[in-house]
Amino acid sequence: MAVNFNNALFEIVRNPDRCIKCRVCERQCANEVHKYDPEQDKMVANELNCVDCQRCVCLCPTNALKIRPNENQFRMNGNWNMQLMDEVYKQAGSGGVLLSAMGNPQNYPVYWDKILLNASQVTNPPIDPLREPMETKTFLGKKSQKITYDKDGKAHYEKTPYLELDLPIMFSAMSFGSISKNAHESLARAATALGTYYNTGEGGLHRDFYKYGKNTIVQVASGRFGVFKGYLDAGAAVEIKMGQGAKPGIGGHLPGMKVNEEISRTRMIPMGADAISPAPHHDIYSIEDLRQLVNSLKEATNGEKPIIVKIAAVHNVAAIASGIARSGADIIAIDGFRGGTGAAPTRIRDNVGIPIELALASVDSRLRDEGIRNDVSIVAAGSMRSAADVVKAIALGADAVYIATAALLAMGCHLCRSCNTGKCNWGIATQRADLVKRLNPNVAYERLVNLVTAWDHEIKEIMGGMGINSIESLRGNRLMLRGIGLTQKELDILGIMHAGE
Amino acid sequence: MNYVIIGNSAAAIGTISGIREIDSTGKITVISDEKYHTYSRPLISYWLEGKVSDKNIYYRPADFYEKNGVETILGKKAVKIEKDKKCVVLEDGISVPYDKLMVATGSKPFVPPMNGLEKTNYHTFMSYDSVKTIRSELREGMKVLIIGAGLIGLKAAEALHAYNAKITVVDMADRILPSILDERAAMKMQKYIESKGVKFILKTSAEEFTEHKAKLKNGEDVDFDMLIVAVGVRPNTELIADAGGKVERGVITDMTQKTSLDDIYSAGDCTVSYDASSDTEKILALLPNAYMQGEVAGRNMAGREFYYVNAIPMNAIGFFGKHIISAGSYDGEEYIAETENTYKKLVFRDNRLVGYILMGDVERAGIYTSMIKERIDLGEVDVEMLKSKPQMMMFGKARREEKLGGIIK
Amino acid sequence: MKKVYVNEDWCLACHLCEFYCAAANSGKSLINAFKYSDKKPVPRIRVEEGSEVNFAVQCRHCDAKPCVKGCIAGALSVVDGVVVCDENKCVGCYTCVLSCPYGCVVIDEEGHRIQKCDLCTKNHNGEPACVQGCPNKAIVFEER
Amino acid sequence: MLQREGETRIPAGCAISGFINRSGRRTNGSVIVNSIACMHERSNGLGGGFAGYGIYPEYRDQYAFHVFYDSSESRVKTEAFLDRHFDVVNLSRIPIRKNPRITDEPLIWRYFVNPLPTKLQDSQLDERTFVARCVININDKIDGAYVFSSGKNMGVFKAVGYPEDVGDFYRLEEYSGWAWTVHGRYPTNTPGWWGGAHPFSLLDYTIVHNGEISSYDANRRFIEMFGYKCNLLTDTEVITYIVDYLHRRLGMPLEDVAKVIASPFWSEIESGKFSPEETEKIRHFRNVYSSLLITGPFSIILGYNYGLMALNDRLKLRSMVAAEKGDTIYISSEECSIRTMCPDVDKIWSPRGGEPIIAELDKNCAERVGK
Repeated sequence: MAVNFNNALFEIVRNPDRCIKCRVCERQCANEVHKYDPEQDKMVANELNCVDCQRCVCLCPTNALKIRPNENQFRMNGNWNMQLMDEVYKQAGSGGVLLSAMGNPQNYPVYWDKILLNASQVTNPPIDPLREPMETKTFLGKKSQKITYDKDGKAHYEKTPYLELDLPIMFSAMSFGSISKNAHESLARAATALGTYYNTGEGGLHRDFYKYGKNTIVQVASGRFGVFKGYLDAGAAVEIKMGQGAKPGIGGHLPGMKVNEEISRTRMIPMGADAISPAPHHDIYSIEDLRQLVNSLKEATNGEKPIIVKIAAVHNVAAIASGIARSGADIIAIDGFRGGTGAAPTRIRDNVGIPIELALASVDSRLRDEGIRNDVSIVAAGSMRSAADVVKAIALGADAVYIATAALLAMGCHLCRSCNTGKCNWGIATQRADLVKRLNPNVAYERLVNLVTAWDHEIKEIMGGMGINSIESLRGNRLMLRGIGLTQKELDILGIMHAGE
Repeated sequence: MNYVIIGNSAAAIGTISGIREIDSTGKITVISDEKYHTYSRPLISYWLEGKVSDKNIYYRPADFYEKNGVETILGKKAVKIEKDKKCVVLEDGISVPYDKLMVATGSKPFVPPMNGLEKTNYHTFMSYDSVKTIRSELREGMKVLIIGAGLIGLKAAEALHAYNAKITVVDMADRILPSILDERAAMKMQKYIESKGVKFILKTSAEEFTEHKAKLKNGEDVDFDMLIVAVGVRPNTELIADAGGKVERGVITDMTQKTSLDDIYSAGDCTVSYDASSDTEKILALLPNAYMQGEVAGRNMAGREFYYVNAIPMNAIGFFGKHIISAGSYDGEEYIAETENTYKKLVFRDNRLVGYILMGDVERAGIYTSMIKERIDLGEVDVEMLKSKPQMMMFGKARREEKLGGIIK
Repeated sequence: MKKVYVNEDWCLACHLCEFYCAAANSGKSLINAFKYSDKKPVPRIRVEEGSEVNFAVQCRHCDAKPCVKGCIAGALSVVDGVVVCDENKCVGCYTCVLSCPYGCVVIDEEGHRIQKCDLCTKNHNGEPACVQGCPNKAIVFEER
Repeated sequence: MLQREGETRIPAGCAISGFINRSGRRTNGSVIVNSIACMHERSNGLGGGFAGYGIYPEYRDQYAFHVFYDSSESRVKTEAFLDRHFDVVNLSRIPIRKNPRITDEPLIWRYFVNPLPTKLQDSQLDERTFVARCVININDKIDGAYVFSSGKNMGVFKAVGYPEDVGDFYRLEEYSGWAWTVHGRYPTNTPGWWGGAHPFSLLDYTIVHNGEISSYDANRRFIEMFGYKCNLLTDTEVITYIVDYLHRRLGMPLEDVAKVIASPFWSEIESGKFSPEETEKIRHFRNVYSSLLITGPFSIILGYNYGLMALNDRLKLRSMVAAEKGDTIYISSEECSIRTMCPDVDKIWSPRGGEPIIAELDKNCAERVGK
């Protein structure tokens, strides 16, 4: 096009004193940014294509590259910032809905960063995790309190299906399709090694991964892709996906060009056909319908597997959660508005939903108020960025958390938020064979295991400081939390006191 | 066990290595009429050229014999094998007993009868001593006449070129390097060498020599200050023949390198080999061949049965910085690719690669060599890739895994 | 014996191994080797690129060792199972190039001699540079 | 301004002591007073209290309510409530002896009551639950009134002051019981409120506790789902409710209660030291009662209508010693305290973390009620 309205977002700075023209940047850029120009005998760049995925920067053996924001400025405007203007140019050119990926990047408050943790001093000893057992094993599922003893003193109790996690962190749903087979394999193997679970997402379960079934949560979403008896039987739990934090109220769309042979077989759809997940489940238009689906899935799995219902954190999340807790579901997963996605309409991603911290706190309080917190476990999702976030989530009331963005980061993702282009240079959010190959599961699975193990160590360290040696005693223990810089309303919703109180 | 080896070049060293793989204690005695620590015969031209120092001409480190427990009798010629007494008689009458004997006597320069040759101070180009003599007589800018445009003659020419010699090479054949090159490649190489200042006079021979002049059959006269005769070599088969062993063009051995005589083995340039690429028996006077024959013989002498197979003619050589690698037989369907500076010829027969010539660009030629030696069927490889350049990619995944050591999982 | 192996499933043909190898064996940093050397650094490993698979190849330190056996100059020898080249002795005849079935003897055109992988035993790099430098663990150094 | 129990959470260090005679032989309160006096340094004068079992044989079938009143107005309101729900068999002020170190005493009354049958029936609750609800109701709803003892044939006596002074104040030498427990308190930020002193009790459950539990809010928020109100925000209160929930309401034997609140570590559970059936049960406990696990340091003596249970946290972060002499079991924070009660014990030991000591009246003992 003769006129390029859009600004190149990034500027590539190449240090000529360091560049040895090895051309690794050129070979590794699926966006074809870098090129060796024989006439100039140097590397040149087409910055318009750059998404700042940092692949070239990371692989450059001489650290010759830097990617920084383009310094070119539109005329300063407090109302119309450059991004908004850029988006207008894009839409004026395309006439389409803006698409983006990964979690909401806007500058909304992050409550995790406004919550501080407690530690023991004098009156009660901190516990040293290097010397004493420190337990993070977690069970998810309905916790039936009933118990009776017969005249011989033998206990009789109701066994309900549960998930047993060696640590309170699971890998959140990411479908095979949105991410590559190698990424899936890495997650599956890491979950197995860690004694936790990964989640198929709505893309079905590749036949090579049935062997990881006991560490797999199989998802049933509105598109029902890849769902059949064998799939339900393969997993340790079934998750009904009602919504996703990144795009509440919106379905999914895997473009046909990504539906290759493997995906077609796994999703049970024709090759090259668009895979469209409708916004609602067409058999769920109310809470009673959900109950029926929960019951159907329980029947289909002989009542042996816990049923998870995953919802996006929306305004009346507490009431919705209460309804779900009464639907027979065993676990509720709540996905906050900062959760990631392979593709979402930008306007939805950036404006719909609420933060997980508030949603989690209000759901936990509501279920306790109603005395039904034991009927379900709560899994919090939607941007758990560190062990501290996990500790805070559990202290607010979560039984466990889902991580996904952090897992992708562990595998190499640099949050360029361009998953929707299918040209992920890190081999994660792509189906292009030459790119998928870049993610060696032997490496990625180990990095995932390292990450979660490290977090587990940190969780134990923090718990030890609080004088807590078992994760159960942290769960819902909001006294361990204090707010900083929060209004009384926010503190009330979070159910915590202000620092200093 | 008492091993005796006659000869002190590649085949002898290979024999020592083969024996020592299996028998670390048996006595080994090396007998050679040359007085030197084992040296590399092909290096003499490099030594003369000044590319190889006095120190580096040796084929193995100075402590080689000591480390391998080898006794040496150097500078004495073995003149006779008394096979019934199982001993070798030296020129001074001393006899050396053996349990197992290796005859690795190599070859000697062939000097055909030529009129007046005896009146000239001619040289051959075969031993350290011969190039030392040449070196001592050399003067800058001398006129040198070399009879023979084969490998030895041209290596000599290259070495002497370093002394600004005005070199003329004469050969009866119609092209240079006939043993390794086809006509086209030979022509290319000839032009290249000529561009360096060497003059070739082909398809003729010397009719008569006078002290500093050769009169050629084509009528030309060539003046020279130094004459080198390099028309070919003949295997040293006398010891075996005299002892009653079977000798044809060279010593005949079985696949274990044993001669027709009990406990007597032979290896190297004095023997006849089986050329797997052309399915014929011939003398393969090549250093790798000599070493490997010696190694096989050594193992057999020490008691472990081992066969020498898959020998093929092959050669790697360079003149004035231009390299040639060739191997196998040139009898078959040809594929030729040529640029100004390079030449490639691949020869196919029976759906296999049986021979090749690479000139100029010789990278990774060994992959072709292995195709010939391993008799790999063309059905197993991507022939277009094979033709474009030697590469492992041309093999199927399974063969590649086998060759490269498997797949990591 | 520990050797370098390549898994073609994971080789990206990024060619970094070649650069790391060449620099390690030039005894210089990458930048100095490629920007401030009189002589072009020569990698002893080479990547073969295909339409679907890629892999790097370097000396297998194989049992047959035809290169050592064929060396006319006695420049190639075996030290603790590793085939090493004494570059002072090599005369550049390329008989080893002729012999190596893997095509792993590298021609150093400027030096008129050969170079070959010695598993970084001579450059004090520790684990071979290609292995250290591979971004996708396609190249490993292990006992088989 | 300093806040009292219930307005803020107050951690406290302490001393505890107790004993039980399994044959039901009764001992007067002076023995237990002496046992705590020797651990004077473990208290700071901001609270002390006792629980005696078997002290009201003449009213063994009535619930004995001990109540603090801030004012006569609150007494009037409370008595009106009691009259509506109970048949009050006897009421009186609890006899005290003035002690210069015990000051600001509230009105302290005692009632022996039976639930009104009609009210009980209307409530559709079992009798003990009915009584417990009423107690919780008074404490929660009536300003200035606080029922601090509500079991049968037992009583709690507590005040702000050193425990030995509290014993003197309540004239404990005049009471005889087959079991006694005592608590000396070392709170860290309170002026001391009489109701905030320990033991904490509900019905016949009393708990004296030394420690500061780190699981407090997890326990509190869970137990409050079952109708409890943790008004005092103290460890002892929540532990009492947990015991009440598990032991009385779920019917769990105390051995199992101990396995819930001081459960074995996973490393022990997985070590194979328990039978498969027991392993399965503990795993189940750790799953469904996980929020009742108590972490952080504690040593408690639980009193109930036919025994005592002593329990340490599973890491044993607080000292606790036990001893035996004949049919009497002694438990205390310190050995010296046991020696004041019985200088020549047969056996003395330090119980391991998480391993309960349960000492109950003999099955055929006349004093034993209930099970």
